[in-house]
Amino acid sequence: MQAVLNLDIGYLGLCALSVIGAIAYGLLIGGIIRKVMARIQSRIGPPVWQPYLDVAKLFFQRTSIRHGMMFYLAPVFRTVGGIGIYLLIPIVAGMPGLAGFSFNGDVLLVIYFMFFGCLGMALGAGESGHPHAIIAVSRGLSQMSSYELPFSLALIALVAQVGTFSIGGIIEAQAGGIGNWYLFMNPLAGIAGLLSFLGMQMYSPFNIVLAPQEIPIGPPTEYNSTFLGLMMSGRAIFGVAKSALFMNLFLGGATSIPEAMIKIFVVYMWAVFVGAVFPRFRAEQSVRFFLRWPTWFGLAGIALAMLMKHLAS
Amino acid sequence: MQSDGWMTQETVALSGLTRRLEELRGDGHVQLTLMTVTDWLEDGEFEVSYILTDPVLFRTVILGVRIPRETPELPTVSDIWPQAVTYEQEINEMFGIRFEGSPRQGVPFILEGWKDIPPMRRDFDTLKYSVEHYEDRPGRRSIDTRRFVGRVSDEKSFTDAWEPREDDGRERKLADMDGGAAGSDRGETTDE
Amino acid sequence: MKDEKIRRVPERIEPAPPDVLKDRAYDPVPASPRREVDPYCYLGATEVQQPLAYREALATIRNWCRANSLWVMAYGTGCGAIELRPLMTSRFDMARFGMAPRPTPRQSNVLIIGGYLSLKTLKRVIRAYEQMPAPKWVVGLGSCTINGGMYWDSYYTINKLDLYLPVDVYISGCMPRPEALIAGFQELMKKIKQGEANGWNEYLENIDDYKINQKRVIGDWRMPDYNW
Amino acid sequence: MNPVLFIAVPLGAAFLLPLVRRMGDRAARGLAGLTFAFVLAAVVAWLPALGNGAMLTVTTGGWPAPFGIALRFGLAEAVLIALSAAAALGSFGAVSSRAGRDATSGGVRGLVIVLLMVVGANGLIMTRDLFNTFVFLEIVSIATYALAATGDESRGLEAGFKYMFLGAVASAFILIGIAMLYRLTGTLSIDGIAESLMVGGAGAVPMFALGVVLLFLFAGFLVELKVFPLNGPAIDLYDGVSPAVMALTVATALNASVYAFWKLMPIFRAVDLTLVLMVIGGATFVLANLFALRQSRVRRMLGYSTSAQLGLIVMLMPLAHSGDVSATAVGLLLVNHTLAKAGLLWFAGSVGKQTLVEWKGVLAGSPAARLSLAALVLAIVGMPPFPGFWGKWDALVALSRGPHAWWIIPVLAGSLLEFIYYFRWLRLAHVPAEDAETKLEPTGSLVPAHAFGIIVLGAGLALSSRLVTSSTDAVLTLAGAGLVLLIAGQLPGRLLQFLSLAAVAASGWMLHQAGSLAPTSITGFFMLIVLFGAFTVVLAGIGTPPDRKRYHGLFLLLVASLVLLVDARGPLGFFAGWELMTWTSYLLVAQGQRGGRPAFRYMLFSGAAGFLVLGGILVALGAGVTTIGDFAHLAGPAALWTAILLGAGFAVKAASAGAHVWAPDAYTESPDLFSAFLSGVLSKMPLFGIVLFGTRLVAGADPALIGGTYGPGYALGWLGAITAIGMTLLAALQEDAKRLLAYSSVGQIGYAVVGFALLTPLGWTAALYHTVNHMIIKLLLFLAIAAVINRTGTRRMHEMGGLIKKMPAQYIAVLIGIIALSGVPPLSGFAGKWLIYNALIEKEWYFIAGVLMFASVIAFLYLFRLINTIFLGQLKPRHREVREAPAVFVVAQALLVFAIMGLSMFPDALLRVTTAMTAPFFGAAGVELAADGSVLVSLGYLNAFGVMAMVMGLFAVFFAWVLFLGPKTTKVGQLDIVMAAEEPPAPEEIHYAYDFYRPYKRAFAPVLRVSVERGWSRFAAVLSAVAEYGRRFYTGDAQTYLLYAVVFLGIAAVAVLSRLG
Repeated sequence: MQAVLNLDIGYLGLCALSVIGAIAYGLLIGGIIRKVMARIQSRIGPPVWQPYLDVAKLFFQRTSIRHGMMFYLAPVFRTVGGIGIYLLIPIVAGMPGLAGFSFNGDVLLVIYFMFFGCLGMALGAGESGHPHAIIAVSRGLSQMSSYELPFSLALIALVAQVGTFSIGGIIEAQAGGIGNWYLFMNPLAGIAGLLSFLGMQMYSPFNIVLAPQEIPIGPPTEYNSTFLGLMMSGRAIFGVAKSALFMNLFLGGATSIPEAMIKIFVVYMWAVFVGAVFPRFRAEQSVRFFLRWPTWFGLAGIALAMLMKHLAS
Repeated sequence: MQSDGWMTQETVALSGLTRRLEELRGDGHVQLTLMTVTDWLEDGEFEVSYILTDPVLFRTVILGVRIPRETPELPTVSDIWPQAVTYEQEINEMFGIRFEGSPRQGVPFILEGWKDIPPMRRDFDTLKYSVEHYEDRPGRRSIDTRRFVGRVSDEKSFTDAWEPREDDGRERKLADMDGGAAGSDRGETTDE
Repeated sequence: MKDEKIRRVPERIEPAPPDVLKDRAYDPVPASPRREVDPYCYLGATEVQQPLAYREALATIRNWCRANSLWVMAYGTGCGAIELRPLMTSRFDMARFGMAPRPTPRQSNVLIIGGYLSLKTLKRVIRAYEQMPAPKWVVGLGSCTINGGMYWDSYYTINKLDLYLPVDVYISGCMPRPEALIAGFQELMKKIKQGEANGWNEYLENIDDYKINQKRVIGDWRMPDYNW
Repeated sequence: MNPVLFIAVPLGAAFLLPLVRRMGDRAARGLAGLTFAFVLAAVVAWLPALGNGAMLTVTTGGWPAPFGIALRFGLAEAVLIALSAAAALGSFGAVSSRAGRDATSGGVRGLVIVLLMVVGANGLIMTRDLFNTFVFLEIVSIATYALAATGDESRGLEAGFKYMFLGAVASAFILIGIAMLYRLTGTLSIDGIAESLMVGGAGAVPMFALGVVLLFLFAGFLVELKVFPLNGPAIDLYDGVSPAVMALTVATALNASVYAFWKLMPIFRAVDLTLVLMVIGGATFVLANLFALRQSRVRRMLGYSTSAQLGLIVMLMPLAHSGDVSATAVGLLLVNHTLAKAGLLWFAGSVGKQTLVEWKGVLAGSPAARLSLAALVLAIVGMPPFPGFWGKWDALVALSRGPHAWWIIPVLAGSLLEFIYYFRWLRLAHVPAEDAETKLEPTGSLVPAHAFGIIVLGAGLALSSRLVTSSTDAVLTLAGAGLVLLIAGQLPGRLLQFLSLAAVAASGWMLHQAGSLAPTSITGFFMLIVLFGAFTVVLAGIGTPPDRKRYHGLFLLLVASLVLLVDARGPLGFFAGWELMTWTSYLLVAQGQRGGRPAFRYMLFSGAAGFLVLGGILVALGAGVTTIGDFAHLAGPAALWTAILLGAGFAVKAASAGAHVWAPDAYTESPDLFSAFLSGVLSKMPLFGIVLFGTRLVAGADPALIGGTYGPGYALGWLGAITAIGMTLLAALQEDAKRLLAYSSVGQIGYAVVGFALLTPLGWTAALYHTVNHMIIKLLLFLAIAAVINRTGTRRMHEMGGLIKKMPAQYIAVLIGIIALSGVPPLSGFAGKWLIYNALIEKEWYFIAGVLMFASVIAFLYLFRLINTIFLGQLKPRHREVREAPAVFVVAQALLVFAIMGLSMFPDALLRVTTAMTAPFFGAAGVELAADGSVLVSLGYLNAFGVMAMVMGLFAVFFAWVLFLGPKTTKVGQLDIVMAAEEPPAPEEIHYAYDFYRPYKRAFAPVLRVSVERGWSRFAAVLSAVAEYGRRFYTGDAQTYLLYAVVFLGIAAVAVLSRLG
């Protein structure tokens, strides 16, 4: 309680600055991704600043509609979810604005807080009354539940080895060179984490939720104008936060802003490059995929962690 | 009855239609491929054609039945071929032929809120309808390509004498139509 | 035409007085008594009057953003839609202009009518157009949208799209090549940047006329009550 | 007054009856009735004097014992005579109000026989003379044959013949035995014989001769008592003779025979026949109950039941005689059986339906009859507070302490079988009016049955004074109010709920005054849970009172039993409370629209759970435990078995995977408000049991045993984890809102079970936190769903939709509920999940942690579905007029919402309580609570207030933004959505709700093929087949029965003679 009440304006300002920076960076990464995808498809592609234009345009829309209270609130949930999770992750160890509110809880808090935005989004989609939006949510939840399994297994293996849920502690444990990164310390759990991260990022082949060709854009089908702009901002920072979490858990965290930016970018691109070459899975295929190999890797990762712990003692 | 080996064309009286269709179905023509209508305006009759296929022996029968234009009514075949419902619905809409006992008669198929006579009847003047209902943009110029048809076929060669002349009536008909249509041709007029 | 019931939307919008025009360039707020009636196009009643220079600058930025981020609702009603596809692929790549296809009218800015419009389709197109958030633009593709094209004498296709929807840019041809489409979109972007693409405002200003025209051709006007 | 009168008066009346009959049938019946009434009144008047153990011995004709016939009249005799007189009066009443009374009772002629039967029975009870015993036995037997034969049913005649056939053999044996015994001892006085056998010792009488004598007597009596395998004719008798007659027979002939057997016990004990009798009795108990499973005819089923109960008494008799088991306990069992069985038989007779199928729904129109039947059934299966419970409890406790502890197993197994067929009967009788095929048309009076129901209840309540604790006032208040409301069920529901609220509040005040509400004590903690849950549910009930008339009273009875259970001071109190809770909640579940079958399942599994718990308690009691605190002193295998049995019992009651099949139905089909209580509070009672006993066991256990990673809790942990994931998965696939919540509830209890199974302070803290949290959330969710069901009239989610616009308060309640339940920060569920994961990782149960994390993600699926398909999406046209729930209802929910919000911000407040509770037993807290509100554990940290502050702050910022946007946005109509520019069809067609997670179902198809339900069905089928096969043993053929008798005698001979050493 006191820790929260003691925050001063300066600190909050720093946090706000870092949030804005993260949104900007997230949008920029989005632009780069579009450019990269265009190049892969031998197109010229939009300029890298295109997402800024899109978001600005959406905020400049003259009119917008709403379907009800929850429709109204969903973008708020989404944005709060994105920013909240960003603030709960220490992006750069020891830098005040970039550690945000991470003193409030550990990695479990971060993982569960991820659902906050998704839940709001899903509720807004439900309020819109559009069947396609709800179909997308149904598929998305199915997929989410399945990739969370390997991810939690990887996380459990990690915590078993590191001995703490605290993200700071996890980063500390990986200090001292690439070899200490958890990705290499326990490659099995690392693979499980990498694979489940694909699902988390919802790029192809796991983009059944947004599949524009069959269920027009999924949950945000009915969203427009500022609502959509808010959502895009939320999604941008959410992507950054997820990548940062992955970076902290598996890639040893970051000690400076450029390092964080590079690592986040690399993590992001992993999902993009995989997505560039794989067609979309159906929902049940995706569920089955995550419950097979990534889960086996996760279980093997835990076994390996236990073995290493046993050998150490 | 005409036949060219795999495709047979036959005509049947209205009273024998159902029996003949069932016969054909029993004979192996189990598939109703298409139902279509010809408007013999001059004869005052519609000819409804049922195209039936035998998927085993690759035989096709085109069974035509002529009905008077004044009382365009037929028994449905949807009890034999359920897919006929759609054909019958469409024919009902486009030609105004009623199929007794077919379930979706009178339900719009393509046209929504159509009030005029069924548009596929030959006595329906589509151009007139268009002029009455849809406004044209001034300055439109259109060239009737039918004129070029005749011109191309006029270019005779000395080898024509040896060319097979299967359809002598075709050119004549086209010419008739050309003449007939000339009166309402908006092709080279300018609106307003 | 002998039927007086057809009420004409003026082919050309009469040039408004210069001050009004200037206002319009920056998302004009026409003094329309209709603004409460219109569920989609609520024209910001709470607009705060800022200094002119500020408004001009802001409008420039807005229009530039809008012009460079056109989200397209491609309504492929006829054969014209086939020429839209190459536009998205590697050879022509409309993405380089910031254009992107969008599967729902709620998120689109440009409605492309890709060919002739039968009455049945027209009904849906009107719905789609009305579900788009403002500002929104319509691009008529091919001769069919201009004067009926090869369906000029058909009993079930309209001949002149702008009687029923405000068209900002026509692209002629049967069919127009993708290059022509690009040229058309460039034109639209230019108009947007200059604040001249005001079809959606005209639609609102003349909504009665548009509705009369629409209802006249659409035989069973069974549009849901929320569409006026 | 002289006890001889009890023989003389009926005898005289019997002689007078033919004379009086000349004055008319009415006079004859009057005379008989007066006689029974006189006997009854005289005995009852005598009872107080005999209460202190006084004994009256009468020697007839003035001759002392060896020569004259001695009669003895003590408390036991008085009770038995009173029973026989009461039963005679009752049968008389039941028969005489019947239209065709002559048909089955033999008319007034029959009354003579009835009178003679009473004479015989009373004599048999009182006599102390061996030959006299034989004479009275003959009188009774002949009266029985005669009664059987006077009925007009040919079955009765045949059965009577078979009965006589075997009875003759028995008589002959007994007579031979008596003669030989007289030859050996020179006396016919029972006391004299016993004395001579005892005093003389083995040398005085030739051992072999004695053995032969005893064999004859013993065998004769066993044939007379109709133990297995000789019970065939007796059961046929039930099938063929009027139930009223059978009720009389049970209360007179049978009881007298049993008592006569008891009197002969000293003689039998000359040779140690304890084991022989126990085997015979035990086998009779188990097998008769087993065979009864397949009975489709009600009266025959009751016959098997009588045989079984008799077997139990025979089994316990030698132990009672040797003092291993108190004789009072056996007496209680006998009295309980007599009262209940007579009542049930009259019931069966009055209803007049022969087969179980015909019984379906006959009581639909008569709630009083249903209640009465339920009371009688509960009495006969030995539920508290009926005397049978006390008898069984005392007997079993005594068994557990003696050398025959293993015999508890067949007793419990037989009792469970008894549950099945009795509650199946009750289920059919309870089929509600709308499904019933026929309504009750009693052909006879139900008054005697009701009267015996009340007597048995009164007797039980009188015995319940053993349960006095500090909370007795509160229990009595609640129970009294419950009984009043039960009677006053016709009052308006709102008023009844208001009275209930007052009762709950008053009892809460009393408990507070008695100091039972200290939150840091285990009992106080759970007492608060009970009271809070009851208060909320009743408060909500004022808004939407249940329409069932008996609901209100039963609910208060349930709360009373819960208070009793939680505040129990000893194992007896705990178990009595547990069983009371079981049957009160059973009756409440049966109140639902389709309550019969789900309630039946509920009862079976609850019964099994109860017996497992009882087993655990008995193991502990056998090891010398007297209070709950003593459980800490258990050690070695006793501790282990106690833990295993208690754990298994609580796991069954908590509907752990495998035993979960009762839960979804029970939760779903109960009255809506009760579902909330069932899920919120009742499901916490097994957890209470785990905490109550577990803390003690842990405190007493070897630290090395529970300290390691894979201790005894590991299996329980997996059970909990499998429950959590399995039920969660199933919840996601339900179409019924309540069923979804039911599965969810079961799954969430699985989390708590895992927490407790950890046996670490952190795990227990987590589990307790989760318990409280889950209670609040489930109350909230079930209440909200109850409101929705109440308003829309459907439970199927896909038939709802868009209700957010009509019931916004319910939407908010469900929203808060699902966020909290799913564990999404910042609401309270997260802290619970966080604690459990921390505890699991700390204990190094990694795989269980993985399973639980997976389960918690799947929980999103059903939670989202719950809120989405009901409240979001398309509003159906038929729900346009739906209104919000009543204000009181919303107030009750607001209480819960505030509780959730409070818990979300200050979980440390609750954790302070739970750690204070568990720390003394573990010696450590496991959780560190920092001054700033942070919760620190060995692996992680959480500042719930900080998270809440952050989220609320951000939310405020962005909410302000969209509020600022408000004027710009326009509300559009319900159907104004983008459907490929098409006009949307009806709301029903675009509300995506049915089979919501089809892809998930497809992906999990291989897992979902596993069906526990099918497993239980197979088990039931096998049990049924065994019963069916075994039942063929009774061929209905007199020769066969005689053959059995011969074989039995042969075996008995070997058994008895081998005992001679």
